[in-house]
Amino acid sequence: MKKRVYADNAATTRLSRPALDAMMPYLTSEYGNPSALHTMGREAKLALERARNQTASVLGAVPEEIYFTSGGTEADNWAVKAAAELGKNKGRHIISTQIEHHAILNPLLCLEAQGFEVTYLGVDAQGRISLKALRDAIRKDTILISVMAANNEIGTIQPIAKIGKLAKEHKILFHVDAVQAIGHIPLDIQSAGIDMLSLAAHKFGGPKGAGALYVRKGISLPSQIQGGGQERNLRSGTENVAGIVGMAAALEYRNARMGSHMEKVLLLRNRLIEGLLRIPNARLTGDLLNRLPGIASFLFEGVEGESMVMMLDLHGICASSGSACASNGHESSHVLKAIGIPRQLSHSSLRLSLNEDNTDEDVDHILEVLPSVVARLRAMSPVWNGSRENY
Amino acid sequence: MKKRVYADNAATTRLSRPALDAMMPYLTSEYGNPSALHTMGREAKLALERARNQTASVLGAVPEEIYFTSGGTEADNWAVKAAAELGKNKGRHIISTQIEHHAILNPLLCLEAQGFEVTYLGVDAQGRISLKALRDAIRKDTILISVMAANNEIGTIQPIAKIGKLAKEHKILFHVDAVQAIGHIPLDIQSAGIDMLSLAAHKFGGPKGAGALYVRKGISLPSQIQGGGQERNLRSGTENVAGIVGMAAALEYRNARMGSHMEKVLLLRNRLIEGLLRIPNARLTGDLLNRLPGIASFLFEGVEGESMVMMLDLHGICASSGSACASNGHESSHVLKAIGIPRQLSHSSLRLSLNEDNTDEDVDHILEVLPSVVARLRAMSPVWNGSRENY
Amino acid sequence: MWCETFSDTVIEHFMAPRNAGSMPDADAEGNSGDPDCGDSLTIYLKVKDHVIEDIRFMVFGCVAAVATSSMTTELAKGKTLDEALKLTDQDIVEALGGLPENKLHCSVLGESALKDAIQNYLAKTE
Amino acid sequence: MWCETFSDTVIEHFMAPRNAGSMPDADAEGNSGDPDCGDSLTIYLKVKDHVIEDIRFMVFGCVAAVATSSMTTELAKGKTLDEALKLTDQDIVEALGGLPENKLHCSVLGESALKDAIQNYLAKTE
Ligand SMILES: Cc1ncc(COP(=O)(O)O)c(C=O)c1O
Ligand SMILES: Cc1ncc(COP(=O)(O)O)c(C=O)c1O
Repeated sequence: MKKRVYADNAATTRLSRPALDAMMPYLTSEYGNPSALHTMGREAKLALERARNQTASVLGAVPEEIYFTSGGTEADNWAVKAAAELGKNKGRHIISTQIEHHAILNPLLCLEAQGFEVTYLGVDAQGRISLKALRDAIRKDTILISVMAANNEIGTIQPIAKIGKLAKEHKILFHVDAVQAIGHIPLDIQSAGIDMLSLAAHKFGGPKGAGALYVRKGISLPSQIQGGGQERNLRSGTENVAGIVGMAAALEYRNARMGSHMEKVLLLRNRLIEGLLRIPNARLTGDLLNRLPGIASFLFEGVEGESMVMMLDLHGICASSGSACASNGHESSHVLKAIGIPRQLSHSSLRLSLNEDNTDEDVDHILEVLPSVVARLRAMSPVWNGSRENY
Repeated sequence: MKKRVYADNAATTRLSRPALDAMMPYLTSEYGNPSALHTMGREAKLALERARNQTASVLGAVPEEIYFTSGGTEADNWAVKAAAELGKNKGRHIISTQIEHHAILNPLLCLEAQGFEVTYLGVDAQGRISLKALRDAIRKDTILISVMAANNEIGTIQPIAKIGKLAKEHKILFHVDAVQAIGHIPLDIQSAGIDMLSLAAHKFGGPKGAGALYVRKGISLPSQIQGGGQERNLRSGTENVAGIVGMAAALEYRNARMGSHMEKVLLLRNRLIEGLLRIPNARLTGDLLNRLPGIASFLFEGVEGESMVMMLDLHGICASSGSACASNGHESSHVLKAIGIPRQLSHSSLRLSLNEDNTDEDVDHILEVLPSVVARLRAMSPVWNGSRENY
Repeated sequence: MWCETFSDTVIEHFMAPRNAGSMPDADAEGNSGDPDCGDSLTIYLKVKDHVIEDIRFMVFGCVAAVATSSMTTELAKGKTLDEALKLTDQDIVEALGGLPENKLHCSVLGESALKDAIQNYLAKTE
Repeated sequence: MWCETFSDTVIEHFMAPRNAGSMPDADAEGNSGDPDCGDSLTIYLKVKDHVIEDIRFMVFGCVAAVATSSMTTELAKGKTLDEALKLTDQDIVEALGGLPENKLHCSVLGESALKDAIQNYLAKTE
C-alpha cells in the first residue's frame, strides 16, 4: 500500500487511544441519561462531572466554569452573541481581529446587522495584532474583546496575556478562541485574564461533536440553547456523554505530555520548513517564533493551492490550502489578505500541520514529494516566471 | 449479579449494534474533516452525505431537506426561533400546546419576551389537543404551529396529519417535535403536511449528541450557528461524523424493523400495564389507543415518584418519574397538570418505557417488584388512605 | 449536585426506615411540608416526664425525605423535649453522612416536623 | 457537491495533462479566468488552413481547471476553427466523465479561452 501521511492536524486529528478507550463504555453498556435518577443515570452524570473536573483542572478553572457544547463553533457563537446581549445596555462596541475564524467573524457580522459596531484590528506581516492599536481602539462603550489565541491558517500566536491585562484595566469582557491552542501550547486562563474561552475536542485528539466554553465565575451569561435545563440551565439538551468523556480524556492526555509532544512536533516541523524553503520562491507565512508547534504554512508562487493539495493527495499526503472550512470555494483567504499577501499569491497557499502522531518518515516523504509537485504545476503555470526545472 | 431491567428508553436508549458498528471506522481510521479536500476529507464527506440520504429516505424527504444538529433540543430551538424570525414581518402569533417538551416551551418563552404571542392549546384527559380548538386559535397573524408528534411523559400521539392539513389550509408553517416518535411509529412527512421536524438519535438506538432538523425545500430558514459554512451554511461547525453516521444507521435499522419491533414492544407493554393496573388506586395516564408502543405511564396514589424510582433502582429497575429532564427538582409535571391531574397526585407518577431490547423476563421482574415497592411506600405515607396491605 | 450520590446511611434508612408508621394514641403530632409540593412529613410523639418515649413518622417524599424522617426520629427518641428542640437540620444531615446539595432542604423537613410536634405537645400540656 | 469525487478521466488528465506548456511561436493565444480569482487559462494555437494543427495551454487553477484545459485542447486539436467554435462546456464536461457540481464553472474556462484564441486568430488574419 502507498504510504499515507496525514499532515492536516489543524483541520482535525485522529481520536487518541486514551480518548477512544474512555468513550467506549459510554457507547456500549453505560448509556444512561445524565438527568435520570437511577443508577445508570447517576453513572452517566458522574462521568460528565468527572469530565468537567478534568477539563477545568487542565484549564486552571473550577468545574462550575465549564459548559459543554457541541464544538468550537457553537462555543464561539455563544460567547460572542451572549456577551453582546449581556453588555448591550452598557455599550455596543466590540473589538476583534481581521484574522479570526469564521466562527467568530460570522456571528460578529450578525451583531453588526443588529446595531453593534465592531472594530477588526489589523495584523502585521507575521499576523500579530498591535497592543497599541488595541489600546487605541478601546472606547467607553466597548463591551467585548475577542481575539484568537492562535491562528488556524498561519499558526501565529497572539499576546493573549497582555491583551487580557488591557481588557481587565478597562473592565471589558475578554473572550479567547483557543480552538487551535488548547492542548498544543500552554495557556493559563488565570494569569492571562481570560473571561471566556472556546475549545473543540477534535483539534487535540478528542472526538468531533464536543467542545466547551469556559465562562469565568460571576459572569451571568445568557443561555445558548433552552430546554431541559442541562449545563446549569445555560445549554440544554441531552449531553453527548461519550463525546464529552472522550474530550476530557484527550485533553488530559495531551496536557500531561505537552512538553515532550511539543518538542517532538517542533523538531519535525522545523525540518519540514527548512526543507521546503529550499524550493525557489517558497515563502513561510506567519510568525517564526510566536507560532503553533505543528503548523508549517507556505506560499509557493505560481501554483494554485487546491491543485497542490490534490496532487499531494494522489501521493498519499493529506494537506490543506487556506483554512479547511473555506477551501471549497475560490474565495481567497481573509487571513493571508490581512497579512498583506496580494490576492493572486494568496491562492498559492499550502498548510501542513503536524502533531505527535507524525514521524520522521512522514517529513521525509513530504520533502521528497512536494518539491516535484510544485515543479510540475509551475511547469504549466501561466503566472510563474521563474525557472521551470524540476527541483 | 442482580438482574438489571432498563425501562427508561424514553429518556435514552442503548446504542444499537448496527449504529455502533457504523460509527467505529469514524472513531478510528476514518477521521478526516468533511471540509478537507484530500481523500480522508472526501471519505468523511461521503459518509456524511450517505447518512443524509439514509435519513431523508426514512423520512420520505430529499437529502437537501435534512440538516444535522447536535440533538433534539437544538433542532427544536432552531425550528421555533428561526420560524419566528422568518415570519415576524407577516405576524407574531404562534400556536403550540401545553404539553410540549421544555425544548419547545422554553424557546417559546424567549419569543414571548421578544413580543411574540403564543397560544398554548390545552389537551383533554388523554393528552390530545382538540382540532376545533386549534382551528379557533388560528389568526391572520399566526406564523407557526408547533405540536409534538408524541408526548415523552404519557406517550399520547397527536393527530399530526389533521393538524398539518389545517396548517396548510391557512398557509402556516407547521413544525413537529418528533423526538419521541421517529423510529417508534410510522410518520409520513409528506402526507402529514409537515414543514419542519425535529429528531434526536439517542431516542431510537443512535448516539447522544446527534440530531436533525428536517426543513421542507423552499423554506429559507435563518441559520442556527454561523461559521465555516457547513450544512449548506445554516449550521456551521465541524460535523460530528461518527455521531451522524451512527444516527442514520440506527434510524435505518429501526425503520426496517418498525413493524416487528412495535408488535413485540406492544405485547410487553400491554402485559405490563395490565399487571400494574391490578395495584389498588393505580391509574394509567395518557391515551390507551393513540399511544407510543413503548410507554407505560402511571399514577400510584399516595406514593412520591422519586422514592418509587429509587426503590425500583435498588431492585435493579431503571424507570423515571415525570419527564427525565424535570425530575431533579420538585417541580410538578406540566404535562400531568395539563391532563387535569391534581397537584399532589402529579407527584405520584411513574414512567416505564420499553423498547425492543426488553424481554418477557424484564416485565416479569417489574411485575414482581413494583407492587411491593408501592405497598411499602404507602405503608408510611401520610397521604394514603387506602389499604396498607402488601399486594 | 445530584451526581453526589447518597451515602450508605441514607440508602439504609430509605430501605429500612426506623420508626415508620402512624401512632393512633399519640400525645402530640407535628407536620411539615406540603404534599402538593411533593413532600410532607408527620411526626407522632409519646412523651413521659418531658422525655420522648416513643416516636413515629409518616412521610410522602423523596429518598432524602424518607431518610431524614427516619434519622430525625432516631435522634429524637429518648431525648428530653429540651434536648430534642435543640436538634438542628445540620445534626440530621451529619448523622446521615451528608446529603446531596440539592437535597439539603429535606433535612429541614425533619427538624420542622419535630419542633412542630414538641410545640404542639407543650401547648397542649401547659 | 464536493463529495461527488472526480471521475477517473479528470484525475488522469490532472496527473498527466495533454498539450501542457507554452508555445512561443503561436499563431494566436486566448485567455480566460483571472489569477486574482484563483484560475487563469491561456490557450495557444497553431493554425493551418483553418485547422487547429497544434494547441497548448498554461493553467493556474484547481484540479478541474487543469483537467478541463487538458481535455479542451484534446477535443480541439485537429478540428477546423468552425468545428472548434462549436465546442461547448457541456461537451468538455461530458468528455471528462462529468465534474462535481461546484466545479462545473471550470469547464467554461476551457470553452472561453479556446473561443478567445480562435477569435483572436480570426481578427488577426482577416
Ligand atoms: C481558530 C478556530 N476557531 C474555531 C473553529 C471551529 O471549530 P469547529 O469546526 O470544531 O466547530 C476552528 C476549526 O475549524 C478554528 O481553527
Ligand atoms: C419530545 C421531546 N422533545 C425534545 C427532547 C429533547 O431532546 P434532547 O434531550 O435529545 O436534546 C426530548 C427528549 O428529552 C423529548 O422527549
